This record gives sequence, structure tokens and C-alpha cells, in this order.
Amino acid sequence: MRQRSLVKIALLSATAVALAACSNSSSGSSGGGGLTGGNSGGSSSGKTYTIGFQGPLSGDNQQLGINERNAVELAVEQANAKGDLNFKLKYTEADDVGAPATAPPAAAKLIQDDSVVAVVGPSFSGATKAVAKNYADAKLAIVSPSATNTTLTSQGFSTFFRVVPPDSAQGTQAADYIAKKGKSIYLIDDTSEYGTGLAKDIETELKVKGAKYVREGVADTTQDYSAIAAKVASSGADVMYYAGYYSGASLFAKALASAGYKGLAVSGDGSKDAQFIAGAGTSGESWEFTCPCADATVDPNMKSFADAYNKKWSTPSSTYSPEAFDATNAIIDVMKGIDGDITREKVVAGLKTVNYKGLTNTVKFQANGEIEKAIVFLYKVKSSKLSLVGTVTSQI
Amino acid sequence: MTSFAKAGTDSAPGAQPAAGVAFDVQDVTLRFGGVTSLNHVSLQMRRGEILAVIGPNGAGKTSLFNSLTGVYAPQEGRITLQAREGDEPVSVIGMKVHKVNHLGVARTFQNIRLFPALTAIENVKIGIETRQKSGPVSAMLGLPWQRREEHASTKRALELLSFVGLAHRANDIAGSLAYGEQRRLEIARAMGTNPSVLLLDEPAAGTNPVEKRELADLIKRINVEDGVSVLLIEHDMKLVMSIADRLVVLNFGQKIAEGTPEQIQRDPAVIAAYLGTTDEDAAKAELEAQPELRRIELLTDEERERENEGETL
Amino acid sequence: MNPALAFLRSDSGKRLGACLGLGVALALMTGATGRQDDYLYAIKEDLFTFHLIENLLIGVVVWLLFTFWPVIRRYLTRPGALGLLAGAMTVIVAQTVLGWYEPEDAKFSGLATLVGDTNGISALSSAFFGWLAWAQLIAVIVVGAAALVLRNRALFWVGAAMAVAAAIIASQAHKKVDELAGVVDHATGVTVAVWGYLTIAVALAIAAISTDDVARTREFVNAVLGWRPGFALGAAATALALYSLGVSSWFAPKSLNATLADVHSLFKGTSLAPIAVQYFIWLSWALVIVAGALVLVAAYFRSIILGIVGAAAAAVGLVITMISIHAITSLAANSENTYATKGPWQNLGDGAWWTCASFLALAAAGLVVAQSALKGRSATAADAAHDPSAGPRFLYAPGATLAVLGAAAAAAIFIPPTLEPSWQTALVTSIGIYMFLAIGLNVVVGWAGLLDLGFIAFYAIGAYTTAYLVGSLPVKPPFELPVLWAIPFAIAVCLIAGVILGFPTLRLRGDYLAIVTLGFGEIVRLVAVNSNGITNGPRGTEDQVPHPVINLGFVKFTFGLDQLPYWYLLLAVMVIVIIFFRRLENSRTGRAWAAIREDEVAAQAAGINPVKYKLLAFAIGASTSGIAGVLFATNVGFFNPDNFKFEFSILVLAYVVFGGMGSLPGAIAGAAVLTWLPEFLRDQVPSEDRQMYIGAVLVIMMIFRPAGLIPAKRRATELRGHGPDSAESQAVPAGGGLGGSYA
Amino acid sequence: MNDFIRYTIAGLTLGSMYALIALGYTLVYGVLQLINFAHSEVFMTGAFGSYIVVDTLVGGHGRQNGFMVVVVLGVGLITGALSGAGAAWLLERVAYRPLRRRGAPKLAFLISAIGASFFMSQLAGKLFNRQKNNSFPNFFDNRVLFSIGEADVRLLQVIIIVAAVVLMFFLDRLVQKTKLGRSIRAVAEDAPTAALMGINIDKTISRTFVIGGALGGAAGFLFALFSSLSYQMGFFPGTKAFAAAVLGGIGNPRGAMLGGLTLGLVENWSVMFLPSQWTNVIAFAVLVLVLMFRPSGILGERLGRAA
Repeated sequence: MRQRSLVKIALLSATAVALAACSNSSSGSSGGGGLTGGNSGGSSSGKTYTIGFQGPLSGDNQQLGINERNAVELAVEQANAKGDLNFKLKYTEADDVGAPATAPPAAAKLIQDDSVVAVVGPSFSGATKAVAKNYADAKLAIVSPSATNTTLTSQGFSTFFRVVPPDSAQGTQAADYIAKKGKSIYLIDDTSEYGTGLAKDIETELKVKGAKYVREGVADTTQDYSAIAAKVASSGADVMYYAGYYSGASLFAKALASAGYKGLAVSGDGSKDAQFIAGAGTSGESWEFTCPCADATVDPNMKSFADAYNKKWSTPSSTYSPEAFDATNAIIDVMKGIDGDITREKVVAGLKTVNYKGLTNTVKFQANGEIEKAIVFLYKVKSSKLSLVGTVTSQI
Repeated sequence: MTSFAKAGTDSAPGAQPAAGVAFDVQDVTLRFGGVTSLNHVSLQMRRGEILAVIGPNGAGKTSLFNSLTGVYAPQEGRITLQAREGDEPVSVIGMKVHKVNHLGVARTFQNIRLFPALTAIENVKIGIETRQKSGPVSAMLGLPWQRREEHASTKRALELLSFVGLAHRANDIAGSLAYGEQRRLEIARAMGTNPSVLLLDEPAAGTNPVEKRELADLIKRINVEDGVSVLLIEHDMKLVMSIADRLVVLNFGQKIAEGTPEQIQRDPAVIAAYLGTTDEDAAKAELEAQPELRRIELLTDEERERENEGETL
Repeated sequence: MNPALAFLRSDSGKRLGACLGLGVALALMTGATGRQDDYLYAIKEDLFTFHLIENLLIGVVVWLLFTFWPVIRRYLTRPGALGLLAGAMTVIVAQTVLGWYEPEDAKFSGLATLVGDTNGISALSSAFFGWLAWAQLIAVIVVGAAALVLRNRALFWVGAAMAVAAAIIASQAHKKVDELAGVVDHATGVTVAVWGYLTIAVALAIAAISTDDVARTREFVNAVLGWRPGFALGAAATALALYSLGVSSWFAPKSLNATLADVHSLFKGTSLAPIAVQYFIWLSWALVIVAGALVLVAAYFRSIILGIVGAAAAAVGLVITMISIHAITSLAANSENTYATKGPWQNLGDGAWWTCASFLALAAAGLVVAQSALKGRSATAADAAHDPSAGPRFLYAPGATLAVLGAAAAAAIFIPPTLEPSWQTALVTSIGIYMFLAIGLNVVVGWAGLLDLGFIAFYAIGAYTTAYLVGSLPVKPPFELPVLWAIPFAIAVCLIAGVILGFPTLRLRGDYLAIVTLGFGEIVRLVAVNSNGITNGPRGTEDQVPHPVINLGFVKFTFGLDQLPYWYLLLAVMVIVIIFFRRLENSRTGRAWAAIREDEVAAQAAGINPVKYKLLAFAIGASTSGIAGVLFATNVGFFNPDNFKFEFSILVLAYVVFGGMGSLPGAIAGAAVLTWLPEFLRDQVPSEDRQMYIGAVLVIMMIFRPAGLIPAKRRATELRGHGPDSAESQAVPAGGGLGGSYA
Repeated sequence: MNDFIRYTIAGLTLGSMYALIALGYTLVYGVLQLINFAHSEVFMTGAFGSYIVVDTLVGGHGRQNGFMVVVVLGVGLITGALSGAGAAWLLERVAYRPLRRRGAPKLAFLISAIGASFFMSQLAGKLFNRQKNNSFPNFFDNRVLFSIGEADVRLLQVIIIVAAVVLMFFLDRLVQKTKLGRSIRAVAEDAPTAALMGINIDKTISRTFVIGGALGGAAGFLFALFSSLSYQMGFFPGTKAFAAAVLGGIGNPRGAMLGGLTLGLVENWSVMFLPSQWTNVIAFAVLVLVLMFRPSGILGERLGRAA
């Protein structure tokens, strides 16, 4: 039951060789795929490796996980179809429900599978904190497309990488921007792990700046934003920053419009999504977003990604899909560059030096696994379309 | 409504009850909304006697019981309890039900209220064990004194079961016992709390003549051998007359007579009011001929009682 | 009336409607996934294609089963029918759910595809995986069923022979595949399928011999178990041990699957301890044979002394086995030349652990022999009077309790090491912890009859108390404690929290209590979410909660990422709690709870203070989940308020009710099954649909077994309809009144 | 003061939706003495059912003229109510009636309902989608109708409140005046006796579910119009509405209405004084406090008595 190797690889020690002889082992030899084709030891050509995904596929946050999962699977499929790999790629997934408590069994499932050489995920910071050590222990690389909690890269998780910048990068610049734009700031988070993390980093910078602000939270389960919208409107604030996901943001935008709020509304990368505009309608007009991501709308590859995604999953790509796509492709890029057998250690080493131009960003990691380039851009909704304004620094 | 205020520990105000009186009920009035269940009732129950309370349905007998045991708190009057010789007399009005029980008053119910999913012996042990001391921790650790108490309660429960003639059914589920057996089991459970005063609410209802004789015998033995005072509600006149030392007659919440069986049997007010006719024998016969009728009346009575309790507790 | 209409209005017609509805539901459940741009897409895909017909057919089959159930039932009681059914189900499960080929992690269908793609495979294998597997199953079932219906002796023998042949074909076909691929494969699928066929063969053979009209399964089982108490267990354990010694893997580092004999040659010439060397040559066999023979002989002759000696021999065997496997694993870990890189007890195959389990079971069997022999001698009339278990119980063989306990202990101790790491993790973080919570909630709901919808709050309080005491929260304690020292504090804090919740709310009746406890649970979670400065809010504990260290002076053990030690820690604590709770249940406290639950007014009249006992139940339940909170916190090291959502309270309640309210084994079994299910479904259905299937299982279970898996004795009786309407068993609907107690 | 009015209007809007959902809990509780845990999913079904029809009817996001707005609103309410009623009927048939036949203990119903709730919500997620922000087409302009002081009152708020009031008025009449209402009350008061009087208990219970489901489904439509719809939308409003039903006195329709409004107002008013992340804490704390002092809710229980 513990045993899952494909064939008996010759053991290093003499004793093991003796054993191998006595237990009737032989390498598969008949060709033509099937049982023996892809798995015979020796040459690395035709071997099968697996890229795993860990994220919430059930539970309250399952849609975020599904967005990422779809992109990872798409990337694997495209890589196989392209035909320039000298190995076969497989995809596997482990559902962690997005919570720290349920993450360990999911991680263990991927770790114990010897064919898994790298993992995209975990999606959430909490789940990441709960299992990053286990992955480090197994020398298995984890490349998260969406865990942005600032503290993750300072805990010495040796195999952790992320293709999104930490909250602090975005938070600092976002705070500088809103502090410049308004005298009185209303900072709202959605009491999710992501929202509070981002809001905390913004708050820290606002304090440094000495800006006048109010911070408040809205339960992430809220479906009625009228009260908080009325509060913002009557507070006389001229800038409002919402740290949270698009589903809340679009409802909040509607409520703010109804409440007659006239000031500037800014949000972060979690809300910068076509779904925001679809949900908020005209109420979302002139909302601004800070986002540490390249302008995907002008990238021609983005269009082909979006089309391929829509074709495969019959649903448009959504939050964190491009990031997960980039993370997967970065891993595949690393795997392509490895000579001989691909091992987990080699993938980790390769990720440390990877330089891959993705849809959202250039994937290049610092020593602690943080993505190198953390330019924060400002976007704005103009006539129901998301358009790039420029870097946030240029607006300050 | 339960109140958390400490009630009933102070001695009763007013005059001390006469010597030898277990329950001293003075001028008690109990109302539910517009209905007056007990209307200025006074009676005294002496220690060691068998006192029967009789009266037609709805006369307030069960209300009286509930007032005596703390289930209801009458709006007016005094109820003073001195269950044992030498006890401090206390007022039970506003006292919590289990506290009254701990002062030495045990009761049975008109509609049997056993713990039907438990075995017979468990039912009795529950009564016995309310007098024990060991707590959950000693039970979890299986400490010696807890085991001793457990032993003692099993032994005592078996004694009580044989006392009421149910030893052979000790391990049977209470709900599966026959009607008469359940009545006796309820008495055994009440006796388990080692009472000085036992309140029996229609113990003979629904039992057959043989069981009735056994029951009468049992009550006598409880009274004589264990020295327990018994307050009895019963419709069966034959039973009441044969064992009661004294009787109190209620009608429409008022006491209309009190005295020995002979006195009561001859009391014209009782015959008129309670039996609804001057012809005693005819009335008796009618009742006996239509036991079904009486059951139905009792049931509705019981339901009203449940209703009231629901609001009170 | 129109006959078609009349049929539709009949019970049978209604049932057909329901079954077709079931078919539609199945079609929707297993069908396409919806799209946001076309809301009717999935419905169209599911209901206007052939997909619907397939599922409707399933509905029709179910309807036929229900409609002709009385007929089927008659045949089901015939000898051999149950065996045929069980065996067929086993084969079906093996061929749909279980793994058949480890290297590719493939199930039967996956392997079939692989075989189809492979050239030069033996004809037998290609036929078996192509069509023969299902064909032979159907053939065996048809012949067996025909034999049952016709009661034809020859046909029974034919069926049995066919089943044996099918078993051989299956095992050979699979063996050929492994040989061709040159792999060592421990997939369970084929073994289980073979067992299924053998079950059928035995059942049909028995049916052929039997002259009974009605099978007497229970009597048969009881006769086997009661013939010589302990014999059956001893024989099973000996067989398992022999199998493990001969066939199973003993040492399994990365690419190796060494049997006992392999281990001997593998470690030849190393500095292995002499006793271990001897163990791998002959001692193991000798120990199993001696202990097994002693126990079996003792059982046969009902000898107390031999039984004890046998148990002792088994214990010695267990110790020597553990010494030996410890020796090889530590040696392997210290040498650089193997793949066995981890410490002692690692890399062991299932054979080693199964042998340990067999020895433990043998020891239990020896004790059963001794105990039942002792009882047999001292059996008195008083004893009989004390236990008049009148009805025939399924397991009334003497020593049954001890035997079950022994087997359970053997499984709980020695099976987890043979599991995959993901299952070990699940066993601790999902299954074990929630079993613990279910035990705690059972006190409140099952015993005291108080409906608590916010139970998870105490778990949260326990976990946060731990995090605070070890300094993992933004607020630091005056002095930091080692993590296991948090247990008494967590118990105390939860106890107080339980009383705080209980005191003002206990006079509320069932449903009101439910919503207040729900509110309490949400308040606790929301406070944890919103108090960024104290709990670090939704981002969870600031620092890692350290893994526990057990330091007894002479022995020091540090827990790490490996999950097995946590399992044993959890098991130890759980066993203590279970023993405590068992005693509590049968003490005056437990009876007082039962009394309050059954009839609060009568309980009061008997002198029980309900407020006191309800508070006690709250406090004890709360402190149990406090302990669970500590163990959880130290195991995962990191958690956030998401772990304490309302739905978890609901789930724990579902475990308790599913298992059987008020029954300790029920609560444990309910939690085990329902926490195992999602982990199991991980590999069976799309991850995102898991909860849907769990919901369906809950509904179906409650329809067909409302009292739970293992109903409590005290409640089982009342569900059978004994006695007058107690407040709790009132058939719904019922007119209000006092029906307050909710359980 | 203007703030106060603003929050009050928002509170009444939210509260009237809570009240509509709470009625479903309370009606079922009245006849069965059971918490219908899956009612939140009935509410969700109403939202999806009405959405599909309205989306087909209106298409795109085009603004409609006044007449069409009324038509669409009517159609939405009716289809929402119909899908809610259908879901509730099925629910009673599948998850309740078989248990009733077997005389299952009370908690078994609760678990069965919880299972049904998981199932319905996840099935909706599978059949439609699992996005959190599906929203109705903007087929009308949510303009300011009038102002009280400086507080604006918008069209949608008026629609919701008026629709809820009308529905509740009809329900109240139905329970009070019709034969069906009498049988519901009779079953609630004393089912065995009601059966003796010739009332078909099964039918009455089934119809009670359907009425509660229709109200919940209509509320689902209004809620989705006002906020958004998703397969998980039922859970929180459902929990709140359950709390509202208990707050008012469960089993008592007028109590449910009062409890819903109270809860909606409390939630909105609390935002005036405290950061809004504490709203839910306040809501539950108020519930606990009220029950401590009035253990049977504000109006007390009993369908038969108080309605």
C-alpha cells in the first residue's frame, strides 16, 4: 500500500540489488503506450510527470479555486498539445476547501504522489501557512497564484513561490495614492483573509503618512450593503478604498450609487475583474483599481488565453485564472530546461532562476520566493470598460 | 416561571403550625387567568396519617398537589411544610420543585410520568440517587466512594422493587411494563427519595380490582412500616374509605368537608355536591358502570394540567 | 376511471413517479456543469439527451426492486441468498471504486483502458479487462439467482464452481498485467474482487448442502462464534498473521517491496540485532504458530490456563515483532545506502503492521477464552437474573465485548501506519478531531437532550486559548506554556464558557435554545474575526502554534510533521475520555440526564435539579471540545476563524444524530463515517460536488434509519414504540404542550 | 436625524424580506414543531427560478418602459413564488413525509433537512454556476421616488416594501379567514384532534410548506433584485430569518413579521453606532437578550392562538 513506484528502480546499495534480483523484477519492454509505454525507467523521454493543484474546490470559496484549477488544467493541456515537451504532463488536484484545517490532508495527497514534481497553489494564505512546511519538508515547490499575505515569505518556507506581489507592495502604493487624492479616507475591508491583510498594509502606510482615515469592515457574507454605503456617503469622505473581492465590490458599488456617494472609489486586485463591471453595471463607472499586474487587456496572448479558456470550460476566465495560468507555465518552463530526470529538487532550483514572461507579469522570483517586479498599476472603469491609467507612482 | 431567587429557606411567617402537622395549608387561593382553581382552601395534614383528598373532576385536587410540591405558586395564603419531627417549618410557596422534594415530599402523577426508555431499576435508582453526594468527576474516575454509593443505590432499588412487587422486572424497560406495574414503579421511585410525606395522585386509576387491593395494601404498608404520611387523591371510594384516616372534600376549588370516612360518607353536602345526586348508591353505580367515561374526563383534565404547567415552569 | 390514471393514483404508481423523479435527480447530479452565459445549458444537457434515459432506467430498476420487494425478500431469506448478494456487491464495489493498478493510480476502468492500449498482453488479460470481468459477474449472479429461485442443487454447484473459476480468472488476469509491466502492485481491487467471488462460492455451496427453507444467518454466525468462545477470533488472527508473514510487504522504502524473506536477504551481513535476524529467518513463524496453536487449543478445550499462556505468547510475539521491525528500520535509516531516509518505524510495509495486529488480536482471543471459561465456571443464578437479555441479540457469544474491543484496538493501533500519508493526515485532522467533538456534543444533545447549534464555539475557544497560552496571538500571555499544558487551561476556559452560555439560556425550550446557541457560536466566531488586535482576525494565528513535546524525563518525544504520533496521542486521549464518559453514562449523573431528557417535570419531582445537570452537560461537552481544540491547534500549527464556521456545528450535530443520538459508539461511528466520506469521495466524484453527495446521503440515511447507525439502547426501545408518548418521541405532528425536550 | 431615517428605510427594506422568509419557518414550525432548515434553499430556488424566466423575458440589460417594468415585476414575483412553492413541496415529500411516516425523532428531521439543504444548494451550483454575483438585468431605473427630509427613498425600496406588505396581508387573511387557514391553525393547535375532525393532515402540512415556499420564493426574487443571486445566497438570509422567526415568537405569523422588521432595523441602526463588521454580532446579541427576558419571543408562540 505504501508502494507506488512504477518499476523497480535499481537500488543504490549492493544489498538492494541482491534483493531486486530475488524478487523477479524486469523492466517493461513492449512498446506502444499503455501499461509499459510511458513508464519504463532509463531514458527520460516519454516519462510522465504531474503538476498538482491545491485550492478550494468545494465550500464557500470554491469558485476562486475553480477559476485557478481550470487555468492550470488548460495550461497542462496546451503544453502537451504543443508537442515540444520530451515528457508527458499530467494534472492532478487536491481540494483544501480553502481553510487551514482542511489543507493538510490535501497537501499530503499531493506530496505522497511521487509523480508530482510541482504544485500550483495553495490559493489562500491561511491554507498556505498551514502546509508550506510540509511541502518544504518534501522539497516540493508550491507556486501560489493568489496567496498575497505579506508575512508568507518571511517565514522561511523554502519551496514557496508566488506569482503575485504581497499585499504590502500594493498596500503601500495604494495608500500613497488615496492619501494624495483625498482629505478624508474611508477604508473598508471585507473581513476576508485577503481583505483584512490588504487593508492592514494600507492602514500602516496611511498612519505613516498621517492621513485622516476611518477603517471599517463589512462581513464577507453580507448581501445588503445599504447601511455601510449610507454611512460612507454621510461621513463626508472623499475617497473610499474597498479591500475585498469583486463579488462584494460590485454590490457595494450599486449601494454606494444608491446612497448618493459622490467621492472617489478605489479597490484592489481582488476586485479588478470583468465580473465587477458585469455585476455593478453603471454604478461601477469611474471606480479605480490598484493592481500589481501587467495590463492584460492589451496583451494579445491574453485574448487567446481567454478564448481557449472559454472554449474549454464554457465560462469566461475570472479572478486569478491568468495568474494560475502563468504559475503553471512558469513551472513547465522550468521543467523544459531540466536535463535528465525531473525531480522535485530540480524544479525548486529551477524556479529560483526562472525568467518567464507571463500574461500578468514577468515571473522571476527573489530569494524568498517573492516575485521580483512589483509595479502597481492603476486601472479605471470608463464607459463600462476597464482601462489602464498608468503606474500608481506616476499618479502620485 | 422559574426564578433564581432563593426561596423557601426562610421559616414560614406567622404562627407555628400545630404540633404533628406535616403540611399546613392556610387560606390558599390559586388562579389561572380568570379561573380560580383553589379558593381559600385550608387544611392540615398530620404526620403519620393517610389523608385522602376527594372531589369531582376539576375540583382542584391536582392543583392542590401542584401547589404543595412547588409546581404552582398560589397567589394568596400560606403553605407550611414540616415533613419531619424537628424540621424547621418552611413555606413551600415559590420554592423550586426539587427543593420541596429534598425536604421530604415525594409524589406520583395522575398521568404516569415515568422515564419510559429507562429500565425499572434505573427509574428507582434515579430517585434514590438524588440523595447521594458523589459528583461527575468521581464517577469518571471510578473513585471508591462513588462505587460504594452506586452499590448502595442498586441494593436499595432492588429492595424497593421487591417492596412494590416488581423485582422480577428490574431490567425491563419501564415503558414496556403493564399499567398497574407502572403505577407501582412510580411509587417505588418516589419512595427512593426516602420521603416523609408521600403524595399519590390517583394511584388506582386504570387498575383492576386485584391490583387495587394490592395497592391498598401497599399504601398501608408504606404508611405503617415506613412511617410515611400519605396524601392521596383517589376516585375509587372503596379504596379511599378502606385506607384513609381522614378525608378532605374539594368542589370547585373550595373545601366543602373534612373528616373521617364515616363522617364524610354521611355528610349531605358531600353527597350532594360531589356525587351530583342525593342517591349515593345510584351515583356510585353509575360511576362504576361507566369507567370509560371517567377516563375521558380525566384525559381532558390532564391536558389542561399539562397546559398550565407549561406556562408555569 | 381510466386505468392508466388509476395506476398513477395507486401506491405503486406514486412510487413509480418517485423513482422516475430519482432518475431525474440522478441525471442532474451526474450531468453537465452549468454556465453563466446560459442558465438552462446544464438542464438541457442533462434532460434532453440520452443521459436522462440511462438514469430513468436506474429509477425504473429501483421501482421494480421496491414493488417486488416482498417477492425478492422471500428469496432473500433462502440459504445462500445473502452471501450471493454480499459477494456480488463486493465485486461491484471492487470493480467500480477500488484501485486496481497502483503505478498509474488506476481503478478498474483506468486499467482496462491501459490494457486496451498495450500490445502483446495475454489473451486472458485482454479479455478480462475488455469484457469478461463484467460478463462473468453477471453470469455468476444469474446462475446463482436461478438456483435460488428454482432451488436446484445442481445449479448451486454450477454457480459455486463458476464463482471459483471467476476468482481464478480475475487474479490470473491481474497477475499477467503486473508481470508484463514488471511492477510490484499492491492494489486492493483484485484481492477484494477475488474475496467477493469466493464469498459467492461458499454461499452457494452452503445453499447446495443446506436443507433449510429459511437461512438462519444469525444463528449460524452465533453458532460459529459461540461454539468455542475466542476460537473464531483466534483462527482469523492466525490466518492473517500467516498471510502477512508469507506474502505481504514488510519493508517498503521508496522503490522496494520486500517480503519477510526478502528482508532477511536484504539485511544479510549487516549489524542487525541477533534476535531480529532470527526473527526474519524462523522466529516469526514459530511465534505465530505457537501462539496461534495455544489459543486455538485453549479455546477448543476451554482451558483458562492455556488461554492465558496463549495470550502471553501472543504478547511476547507482539513485542519481539516490534523489536525486530524497529531494528531494521533504524538500521536502514542510519545507513546511507538505501532509500529509507526517515527514522525508525518508517518505511514499513503493511505485512509488518498486520502481523502486529494479528498478535494483538490473538492476545485478545486468549483472554476471551480465559474470561469465558471463568464465567462458565462461576455462572450462577444471580448472574442470570441480573442479565435477562431475553431477545436473541446478534452477538451474544460470551466474551463478544472483549473480542470486539481487542479487534478494534488491533485495528486502531496497527492499521494507521499502513495507510497513505494523506489518509493518515485525514485520520488526525478530519476524522479523529471530529470524532472527539462528536463525543462531546453527544453529552449535550444525546444525553441531556439539549439542542446545541453552536457547539463549534467551544472548539474555537479551546484552540484560541491554546494559541494565546503559547504566545501565538498578537496578545501575549504573562508566561508562555508548553503546548500540552494548555489542556487543563482550555478545559477550564471552556467549562466557564459553557456555564456562561448555559446559565441564562437553560430555561429556554428546545428550539429557542437552538437559536440562542447558534447565535452564541456565531458571536464567538465573529469576535475572533473582528478582533484583529487580539486574535489577528481572519488572517489567523500570528505565529505557528508549536508541535507538542512529551518529556517524561527518561523519555522525550518531539512531534513534527509526521501525523502518526498525533494519531496515537489523539487515540490515547480519546480512550481516556471514552472510559470516563462510559462511567459517567452509567452513574447517577448519566441517569439524571436521562431523566431530565425523558420528562423534566417528573425528574424535578424526583428531586433532580435540572438547572444543575443541564449546566453540567454544557460544561462537560464544552470542555471535551476544548481538549479537541488544543489538539487541533498544536497539530495544524496554524488556523483562522474559517475553521469554526456555523456549518461545522451543524456537521458535528449531523455526526451525532447520524451515528445514533445518545450512543457513545454511535457518535464515534457517525463522525468516523461522515468525515471519512468526503475524503473518500475526493477520488470518486468531482471535488466541487462532494457536498451534494453528502447531503443526499444524510437525507437517505434519515429516511431509512432515523435512529442512526448504532442507536442508543435507552432510545432504541422507545423508537420501537414502547410505552406512552414521551415528549421526545412524539410522532410529529403533535400538539405543543410540554414537548420541550428536543432530543 | 436624516441618517436615522436613511437607516430606517434601509432597515425596513431588509426587514420586510427577512419577514417574508421568516414566515416560511414559522408556518412550518406551527404545524410540525420543526425547524425547516432547508427553507433557505427554497428561497434560493425562488431567486433562480424567477431569474431564468425574467432573463428570458427581458434579455440583455435593456431598460424597459413603465408598463413592461410592472409586467416583469409581476412575472418575477409569480415565478419566484411558483419555484419556491415547487421546491418546498418536493422538500416536504422527500425529506419530511417519509420520516413522519416512520415516526422519526425530532432531530432526525433536522438532519434530513440539513442534508436536503446541502443537496439543493450544491445542485443549484452545479446546474447554474458557482459564481457569487449573478445579477438581474437592470431593466428599470432605480430612481429616487421621494425624500423624507434629506433621506432619499428609491423605487426598489418601495417595490420591496410594498410587495412584502401585500404578500403578508394576503397571508394573514389566508390564515385567518379561509378554510385552508382554519385547517392550518387546527393542525397547529392539536393535530390528532384536527385529524378526528376530518382534516387531512398530510394535505394541510403539504400546503403549509407550499405557502411558506411561495413566500420564500417571492422573497428570493425581491432579494436577488435588490442584491445578487448565487447558489449560496440562502444561507445567511435564512439564518437571519430563522432568528427573526424565533425573535417574534416562532409559530406565530405576526411574530415573524415583527421579528423580521425588528432584525432588519436593528442591523441597520447598529451601523450608526458601531463599525459595520459588528452588525451580525449585534443582531445575535439582541436575539439572545430578547429571549432571556421573553423566553417565547416578542409575541409568544402558537400559530393557532395569536394569528
